[in-house]
Amino acid sequence: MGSGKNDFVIRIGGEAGEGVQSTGDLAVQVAARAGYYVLTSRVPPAEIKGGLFEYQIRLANAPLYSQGDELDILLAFNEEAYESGIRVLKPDGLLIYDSAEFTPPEGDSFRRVALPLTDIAKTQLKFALGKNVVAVGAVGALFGLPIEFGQRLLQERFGRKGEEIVNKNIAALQAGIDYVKENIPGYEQYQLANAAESRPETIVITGSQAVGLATLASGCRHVFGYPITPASDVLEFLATELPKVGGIVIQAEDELAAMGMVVGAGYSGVKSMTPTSGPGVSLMTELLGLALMAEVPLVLVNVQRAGPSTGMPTRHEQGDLYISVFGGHGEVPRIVLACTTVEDAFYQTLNAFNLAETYQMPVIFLSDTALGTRSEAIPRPDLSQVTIVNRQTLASLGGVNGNGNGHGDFYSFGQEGSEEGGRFKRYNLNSANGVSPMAIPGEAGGEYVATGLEHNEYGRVRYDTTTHKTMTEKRFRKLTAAVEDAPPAYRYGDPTAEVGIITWGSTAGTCTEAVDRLREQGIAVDLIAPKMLWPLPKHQLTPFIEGKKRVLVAEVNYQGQFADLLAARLPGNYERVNIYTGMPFTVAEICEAVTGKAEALAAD
Amino acid sequence: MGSGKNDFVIRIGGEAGEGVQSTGDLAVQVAARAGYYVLTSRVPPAEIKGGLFEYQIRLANAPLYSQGDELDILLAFNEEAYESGIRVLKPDGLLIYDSAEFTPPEGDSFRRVALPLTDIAKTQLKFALGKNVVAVGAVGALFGLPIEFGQRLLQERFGRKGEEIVNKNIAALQAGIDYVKENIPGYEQYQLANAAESRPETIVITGSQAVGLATLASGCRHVFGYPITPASDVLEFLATELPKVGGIVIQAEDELAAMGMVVGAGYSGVKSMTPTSGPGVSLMTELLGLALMAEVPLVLVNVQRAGPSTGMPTRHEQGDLYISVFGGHGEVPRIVLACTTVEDAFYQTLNAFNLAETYQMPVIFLSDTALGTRSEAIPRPDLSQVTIVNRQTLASLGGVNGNGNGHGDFYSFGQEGSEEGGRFKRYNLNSANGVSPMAIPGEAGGEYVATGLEHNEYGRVRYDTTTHKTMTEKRFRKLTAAVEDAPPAYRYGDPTAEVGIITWGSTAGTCTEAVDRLREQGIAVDLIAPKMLWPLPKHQLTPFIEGKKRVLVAEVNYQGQFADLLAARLPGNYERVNIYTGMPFTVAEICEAVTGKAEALAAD
Amino acid sequence: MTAAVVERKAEDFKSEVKVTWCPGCGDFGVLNATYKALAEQGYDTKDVVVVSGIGCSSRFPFFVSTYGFHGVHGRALPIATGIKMSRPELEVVVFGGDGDAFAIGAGHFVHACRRNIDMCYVIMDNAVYGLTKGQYSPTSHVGFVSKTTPTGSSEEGINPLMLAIASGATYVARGFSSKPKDLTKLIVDGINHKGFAVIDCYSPCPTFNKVNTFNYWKDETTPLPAEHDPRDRTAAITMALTDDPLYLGLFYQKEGDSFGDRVGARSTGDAAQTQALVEKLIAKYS
Amino acid sequence: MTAAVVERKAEDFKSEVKVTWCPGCGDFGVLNATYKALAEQGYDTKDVVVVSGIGCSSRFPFFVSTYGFHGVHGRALPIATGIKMSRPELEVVVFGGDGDAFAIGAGHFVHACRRNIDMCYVIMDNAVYGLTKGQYSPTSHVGFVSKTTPTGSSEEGINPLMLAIASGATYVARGFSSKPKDLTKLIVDGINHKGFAVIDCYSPCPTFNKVNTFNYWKDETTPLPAEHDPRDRTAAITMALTDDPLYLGLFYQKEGDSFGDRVGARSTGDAAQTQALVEKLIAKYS
Ligand SMILES: Cc1ncc(C[n+]2csc(CCOP(=O)(O)OP(=O)(O)O)c2C)c(N)n1
Ligand SMILES: Cc1ncc(C[n+]2csc(CCOP(=O)(O)OP(=O)(O)O)c2C)c(N)n1
Ligand code: SF4
Ligand code: SF4
Ligand SMILES: [Mg+2]
Ligand SMILES: [Mg+2]
Repeated sequence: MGSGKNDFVIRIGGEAGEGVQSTGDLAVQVAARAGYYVLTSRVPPAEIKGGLFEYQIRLANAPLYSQGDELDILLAFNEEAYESGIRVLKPDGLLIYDSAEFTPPEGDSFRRVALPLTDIAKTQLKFALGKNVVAVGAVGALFGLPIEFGQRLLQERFGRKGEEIVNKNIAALQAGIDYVKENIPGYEQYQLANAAESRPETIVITGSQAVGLATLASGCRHVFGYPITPASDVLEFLATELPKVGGIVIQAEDELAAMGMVVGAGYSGVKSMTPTSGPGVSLMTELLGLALMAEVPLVLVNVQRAGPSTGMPTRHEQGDLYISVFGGHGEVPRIVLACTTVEDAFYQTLNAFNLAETYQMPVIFLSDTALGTRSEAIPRPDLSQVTIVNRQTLASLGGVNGNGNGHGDFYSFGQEGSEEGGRFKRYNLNSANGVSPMAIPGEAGGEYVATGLEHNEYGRVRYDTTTHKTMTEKRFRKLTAAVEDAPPAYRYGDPTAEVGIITWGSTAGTCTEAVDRLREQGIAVDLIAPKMLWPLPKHQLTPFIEGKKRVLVAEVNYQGQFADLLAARLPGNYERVNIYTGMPFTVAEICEAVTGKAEALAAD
Repeated sequence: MGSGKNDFVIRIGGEAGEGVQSTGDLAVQVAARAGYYVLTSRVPPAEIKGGLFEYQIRLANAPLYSQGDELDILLAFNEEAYESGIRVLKPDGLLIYDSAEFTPPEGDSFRRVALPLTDIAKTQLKFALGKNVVAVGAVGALFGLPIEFGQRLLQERFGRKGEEIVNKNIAALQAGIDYVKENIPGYEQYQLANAAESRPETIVITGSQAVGLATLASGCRHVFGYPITPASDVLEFLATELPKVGGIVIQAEDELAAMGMVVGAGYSGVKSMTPTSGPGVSLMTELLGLALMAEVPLVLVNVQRAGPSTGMPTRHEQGDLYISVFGGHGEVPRIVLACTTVEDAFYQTLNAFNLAETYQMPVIFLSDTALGTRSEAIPRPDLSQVTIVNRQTLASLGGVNGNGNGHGDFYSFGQEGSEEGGRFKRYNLNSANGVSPMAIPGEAGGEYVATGLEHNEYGRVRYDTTTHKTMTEKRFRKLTAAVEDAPPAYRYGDPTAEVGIITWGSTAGTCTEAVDRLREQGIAVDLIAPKMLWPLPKHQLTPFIEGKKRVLVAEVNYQGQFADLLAARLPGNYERVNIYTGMPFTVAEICEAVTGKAEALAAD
Repeated sequence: MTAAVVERKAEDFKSEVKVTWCPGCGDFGVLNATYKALAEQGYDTKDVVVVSGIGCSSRFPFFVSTYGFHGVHGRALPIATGIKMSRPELEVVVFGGDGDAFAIGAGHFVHACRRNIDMCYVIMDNAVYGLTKGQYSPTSHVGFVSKTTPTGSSEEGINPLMLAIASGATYVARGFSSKPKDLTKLIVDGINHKGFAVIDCYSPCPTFNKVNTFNYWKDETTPLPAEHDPRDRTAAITMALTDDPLYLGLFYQKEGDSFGDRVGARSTGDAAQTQALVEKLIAKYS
Repeated sequence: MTAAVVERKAEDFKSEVKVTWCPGCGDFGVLNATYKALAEQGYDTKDVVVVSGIGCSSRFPFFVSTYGFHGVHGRALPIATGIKMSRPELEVVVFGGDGDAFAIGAGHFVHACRRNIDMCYVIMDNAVYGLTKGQYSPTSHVGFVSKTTPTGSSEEGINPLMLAIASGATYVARGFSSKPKDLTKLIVDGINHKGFAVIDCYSPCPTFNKVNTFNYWKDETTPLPAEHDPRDRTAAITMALTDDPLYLGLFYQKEGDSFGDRVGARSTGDAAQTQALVEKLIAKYS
C-alpha cells in the first residue's frame, strides 16, 4: 500500500450483464475492507438486455460526497464504454481496455494500456468466467489494495463451491495483479495513500439498503408495494428481511392498492410504509389525501427517477418535489423529508417514521436514483443512539377509565346525554399541535369511523362551515408544530460568505465539494441543505439567507421546484441553478454557477 | 310590474326532494322571461335523502355577479330552513313560512307572514302536488312578475299531460298570487323595477351547461368520464346531446380509464374531453403526464368541490389549483384556465379546446361548485363570433410530398441513409414555440409511436443527456408561447386605486360587488382576475401590480394557492385573503379584508 | 377470531347516527342482517372493523357501533387488506356498492379473490349508482336507461359470481336484502369462512333504478336447489350462469388455506428481535 | 377495416428499431407472428395502431412500422379504447405483459371484455415481471420464488381465460410463442373477430422465470381437441379450468354485436350540424 494520492475515480464500463456490476462490487468491497472511503455511481442501460452499463468508483481516505466529475482511470470492456468514458477521462488519465474486444484510436494525451482480459482468462487461465476477477486484480494492483482482502473475499464468496473454484479465482486475481505490475510501468502513481487510522468503523451499503435497514430499525412491520425501478430495491430488501421479525411484505396489484393497504395498516395501529417512484406517487395521491383526512400515520418512500411520465426510469432527477408538497386535490398538509447521503438516508428514514407517528399524518421521504443505487462506506450506525417514537393512543391517555364507554371524561369523550354521548373524540380539536389521541381497533370505548369526508370531533360527517374551518385548521396546526421538529439542516462552508447555496437531497454532496473547490480558488461559499423540505423550515433558512448577497438554489430539475417553494413562502432573491439531463450535477457545474464561468478544473 | 327596487334576494329552503328545486327553477324561468337578470345558488344537503336544501335566487335589472350576502325574503318550507336562513335575513326582511309545518318563534325585527302552502294545495285546491306552484305564484306576486309568463311556462311544461293538469296548475299559481295580495299588506314594496329595455337577449343556464354547450360548439366529439358530483352534470348533458351530432360519451370504469380513453382519442386526431372533480383529478395525474410527454391535446374539466379526499362533495372550494399546476410526478407543463362567470364558462371552455389543439398538450379547465351549479341569465352566445382552432398535422404541412415516405423533405423527415431514414419527425425540435406537426393515424408516411418514455425527434426512446435536455426545453417552450395567447384578464374597478385585488374563478363576481360597495364608501379598489392561471400571465399581472400599495389575493382555500404561484414567480408583497368553510365569499367578507373591519352593510 | 362468545343483541351494533337512506332502500335490509350476524357471532364492538368505499351503501360503517373505515371510492378492499394483514385478530367485514366493487374497484376485487385473505365482503348490488344520482353501473343490464345512457347501456352487465369464481374466491354467495334471515346466515357463514367470502346481495334502489326493483328481484329469484353442492365448482358455475331464475344462496365454497395461513404465523416482533436483525445485517455489510 | 387487400410481406411491418429483448425471450415469437398476421391481413401500415402499456413485452410498438402508442403501465386498454371509439376505421391491436394486463390493468381488462369493443389484445404471459427484473406476477403459481416472494408466493395464479370468459369476452384463446403458425392464425382470427378478442400467449422469460420455461410449456401444452366447439361456453370453461394438460387454441367465441354496433354508426358531425344543435339548445334555454 503506497503513500500516494488520496482520491481516485475509476470507471468500469461494458455491456450490461457482462460482469461490470460484479467487478465493481468486488473492487468496492475490497477497498472498503482495506479501510478506504468509497462512493460509487451506476448508470444502467436503457435497453432491456445489453447496452452500456457504467460503474464508477471513487476511493479516498477522507469522506466522499459525490461520484467525481472526471476519471483517473477508465477500464473499458468494449468500444461503447470507451466512447462514453473517454469524454470525462482526465488528460493525464489512464485508459485500460480489453484488447480482445477493440482497439481505441491513437492520439490523445492520456495513457493507454491494453489489458487482454479475455485472453488471460480463457487462454492463460483456462477459466473464461474469471475475467471479472482478473479485472478486480488489476484494479487492486493499481490502487495498491492489499491482496489479502481480495483473497479473503473470494474465499467467503466461493467457499461453498469448493476449494478448486476458490483457487481458480485467487489465481485470476493474481493474474490481474501480475499483469499490471509487468505491463504498466509506473503503476505505483495510482496507489492510494494509507487508509486513515482514525476512520470510524464503516459498512458499505446503498441508499436503498439504508432505507431498508432503517425501516426495520423503526419497528415498521408492514410494507406494501408495487415493483418499480429504482424503488424495487427497497421492496425486495424488505421482502427478505421483514418476515424474520414477524413482519410482512405484500406485492400489491398496483400502487393504489399498495397505498390503500398502508392506510389500512396505519389505521389499525401498525407502522407501515410503501416504497415507490414517480409514477407510483401519481397513482397514490388520492389515498394520500384520505390518510391526511383520516389522520393516519404512514411513510411513503419515493426513490425519485427522471420524469415526467415513464420518463427515464434508470436516470436521476429531483423532479418530484412539487407532487410531494402539492400533489393531490384539495389541501393536503403533509411532511416531506429528503436525505443528503447514504448515511443520512438511514437517519432520515427513522425520522420519517417518527414524524408520521407523532403527527398522525403521511410523511413523504425523498430519496433519488443517484443516492438509492450508489454504495457508500458509512460509519456503522449506532442503534443505541436511535430514538423510536410511537403514537399517542387512547391507551396512552389511560384508556376509558375502566367503565368501557368513557363516561365522565368529558375532555376525550362526548358528554352523557349529548348526541354523541360517551363516544370517543378521535378528532379532538382541543389540541395545540393539532394531534389528537387515536384509538386503535381492539381498544374498548374507542370505536370510531375513519373517513375522508369532512367530520366532527367524533368522526361523524358534517358539512357545516364551522366544522370544515376548524378541522382544516387542526390539520394545518400539525405542520406548524412539526416544523419545530425539523431535523438539523446540513450545513457546510463559510457562514460569513456572501454567496450561499441552498440545495436538497443528494445534490448536497456535489455542492459540498464545490464549496471546497471554490475555497481553493479563494471564493467563500456557504451551503445549507434542509432535511425537512415541507413544512418549510424557515427558522433554519432565514438566518442562512440573512446577510447573503447572492443565494443560489441548486437542484436537478427544470423549473426550480424548491426555489419555487422558497420564493412562495420565504420571499427573497433566489438564483435558480438547474440541470435536467438525467444525471446529477458535476462539481464543476456548481462551481460554474457560482463563478459565472466554465471552471478550469482544479489541478490536483 | 312595479317601478320599485332593482335588486332582491330570496331564498327557498326545505327538505330535499320536497320541491324546493322545482319551485326555484320555475320562479327563475318566469323572472328571466320577464326580462330580469337572475343568479341562483344552490346548497344541497349532505344526506343521501332528505336534509336541508337551500335555493337562493337573486333578481335584478342589472348584471349580477354574486349570489347576495343577505336575504330580502326567506321562504321556509320547514323549521330547519328557517333556522339556517334567518341568520342572513335582513333586519327589515320578510319571512314567509309554511304554517302547516311549523311556527317560528316571535320577537325579531323582520316581518313574518304565514303561508299555509300545504293547506291551500290540499284543502282549498284538492291538489296536494300543486304546493310548489302555489309557492311560485306567491313569489311571482311579491316581485310583481307578470302572470302571463308563469301561465305560459306551465302550459309548456304540463301541456302533454292534458288540459286538466294545466288548469289545475294555473289555478295553483293564481292561489299563490291571491294569497299574497290578500294577506301581505304592502306586498308591493318587493316589486322589481321594470326590466331594462336595452337588456341583451339572454338565456338561463348553469355553469355546467355552459361548459357542455361550449364543448359541443368546439367540435369535440368524444367525451369519456366517470360520474362524480358536481361534474356529472357536464357528463350527463353531453351524454344526451353529443350523439345527436355523431359523437359519443362513454362512462368509463374509473377516472384512470376515462383519462386513458381521452388520451387515445386525442392521439387519434379527435378532440376529446373528460369532466371530473377533485378525486378524479388525483387519479388522472399519471395519465396527464403521459399526455404531456406524448404531446396529446386534451381538455380536463375540473368542477372543483371542497376537499381534500372525498371532503364535502356538494360544497364550494377553490382548492385544486396546486394539483392543476403541479400535480403529477416529474415536470409536466400544462395550461390551466379558470372562468369567472357562467358566460365566461362558455367562452373559456372554447379557449381550452383551442389552446389544447394549438399547443398539443393537456389543458385543465377549472370551474367550481358555485359556478357549475348556479344559473345565470347570460347574453345569448353568438356562434358566429366563435373561433375554432384545429391542430397542426402532417397533412397541414402538405403531407409527405406524394412519395409515401417523405424522402426529400429533410426538415420533417429523417434523412435517407440515416438510422431513422424517411421516418416522420413527430417531435421536431426545430420549432420556436415547441409545437411540432402531429401525424394522425391513417396519414401515410406519418407512422410514429407515441410514448411516455423520453424520446428523440422520431419518437424513439433515448436516455442520453442531450435528448432529455432538449426535449424538456421543447415541452416548456410551449408554455412560453401559450402565455401570449392568454385570454384577456377580467378587469374591474379603478385602475388608479392604491389597493388591488387579484382573484380567480367565481370569486371574481363577489369581488366585483365588493369593489362597487367600497366605492360607495369612498374606497377605490382595482380588481383583476386572470383567465389563464398557468403559465402565469405576467404581462397582465405586472402592470396591474405596479403602483399598487396593497395587493390582496382572494381565494376560497386555506393556503392561498394562487398567492403561492404569484409569490413563486412574480415576487411581490401579497396579502392573502382566504376562507375555507365550504361556501363562497360574501361581499362583506371581501370588503372587510380591504377595510380591515367588519363592514356595516351598505344600506340600500 | 377468538372473541369470547357472549350474549349480544342486534341493538348493540347500532350506532347513534341516523340512517339517511331513502325509504324503501334495500340497504336497510342488509344493515339489519349485519346487526344480527354480528350479534349472533357474539363479537365485542371493539374487535370488529367495518370497512367500505364511497356510495350510498358505503355509508354503512357510520351506522354500526364498531370500529370502521369509510375509505375512498373503489379502495375498500385494499384498506381492509391492510387492516387484516397487520391485525389478523380483528374481524374485518367490508361493504360497498356495485360501482365501488366492480367499476373503479374491479381490479382490487379480482386480486382480493385470488389473495384469499380471511375477510367477508358484502356487495349491496342495486345495479345503479345511487349516491351520484342515477348513472348505470357495471351490473346494469344492456339497454338500461340512465343519466349517462339516455338511450340505454351498450355493455353487458358483469356477473359478480362468475367474476368471483374465475378470480379464485373461495366463498361465493348471492343474497337478497328482502330475505333477511337467509342473508344473516350467509353473512355469518361468510365471516366464519376461512378465506375471502364474497356475497353479492341484491339491494334495490327505489329512487334511481326503476327496473331492478324489489318486485323484480322477488319475482326473478329463487333459492338454490337443496341438492346444490357448493363444493362442486362446475355446478356453481352453471348455477351462476343461469339468469332464469336468479338463484340465491351459497354457490361455491372451497376449504383450504387462506393467505394468512400460507404466510404463516406472525408477530409484531419485539424491539430486541429487531435490534438483533439489524445488527446482523450491519455485520454483513461491514 | 376496409383496407384494400394488397400483397404484403412480414418485413413491411418491421421497424428500424433494434429488438432489445434477451436472447431466447418468447416475445420474439409473438412479434414474428404479428408481422405475419398483419401481412396476411394486407394492411397498410398507416391504418394500424399498435398499443401497449409498460413492460418488456410492451416495447412491442417500437418494433412495428405502423402507428403505435406505448402508454403507461396498465392503461393500454383504455388508450386503445379511446383510439378505436374515436376512429373505428383504424385497426387497433394491443400487446402487453401479464403484469400490465392482470395486475395494475385488471380492472380495465374486465371492462374491456364486457364492453366488447372491436380490438384484439395479445397478452405475452411469462408469469413474471420481466422489465423490473424478476418479481412474481398475477399468473405466477403458488410457491413461485421471486425477488418479492423469497419464500414463494402465497397467492393463487389468475386464470386469464376464465377471467376473460367471466367478464364477457367474446373471443378467448391461448397461444404459445413457440407455435408461431398457430399463433399467427389466432391473431388473424382475433383481429377479424367482431368484438374484443383476448389471446393469452405463453411467452417464456428465460432471464427471470426459471420455472415456466420453453420446455415447461412445451411439455405441459397441447392443442385443444379437434372436437372442441368454441361456441359452447360450458365446454370452454371446462377446458380453461383444466391445467393438465394446458390447452392451446380458441376456447370460446361468441358472435354478435360489438360495442360499436350497439352504439351505432357515428360520424364526426360537421360544423353546420354542430351549429344547428347548439342553436337549438340555446333556443331551449331562452
Ligand atoms: C374517485 C371518485 N370517483 C367518483 C366518485 C363519485 N362517486 C361516489 S359514489 C359513486 C358510485 C356509487 O355507486 P355504487 O358504488 O353502486 O354505490 P350505491 O350508491 O349505488 O350504493 C361515485 C361514482 C368519487 N367519490 N370518487
Ligand atoms: C405505475 C407504474 N408502476 C410500476 C411500474 C414499473 N413496471 C414497469 S413494467 C412492470 C411489470 C412488468 O411485467 P409484465 O407486465 O408482466 O411485462 P414483462 O416485462 O414481463 O413483459 C412494472 C411493475 C411502472 N412503469 N409504472
Ligand atoms: S339513492 Fe338508492 S341506493 Fe341511495 S339511499 Fe336512496 S334508494 Fe338507497
Ligand atoms: S427479461 Fe425476460 S421478458 Fe424481458 S426481454 Fe428478457 S427474457 Fe424477455
Ligand atoms: Mg350501486
Ligand atoms: Mg410478464
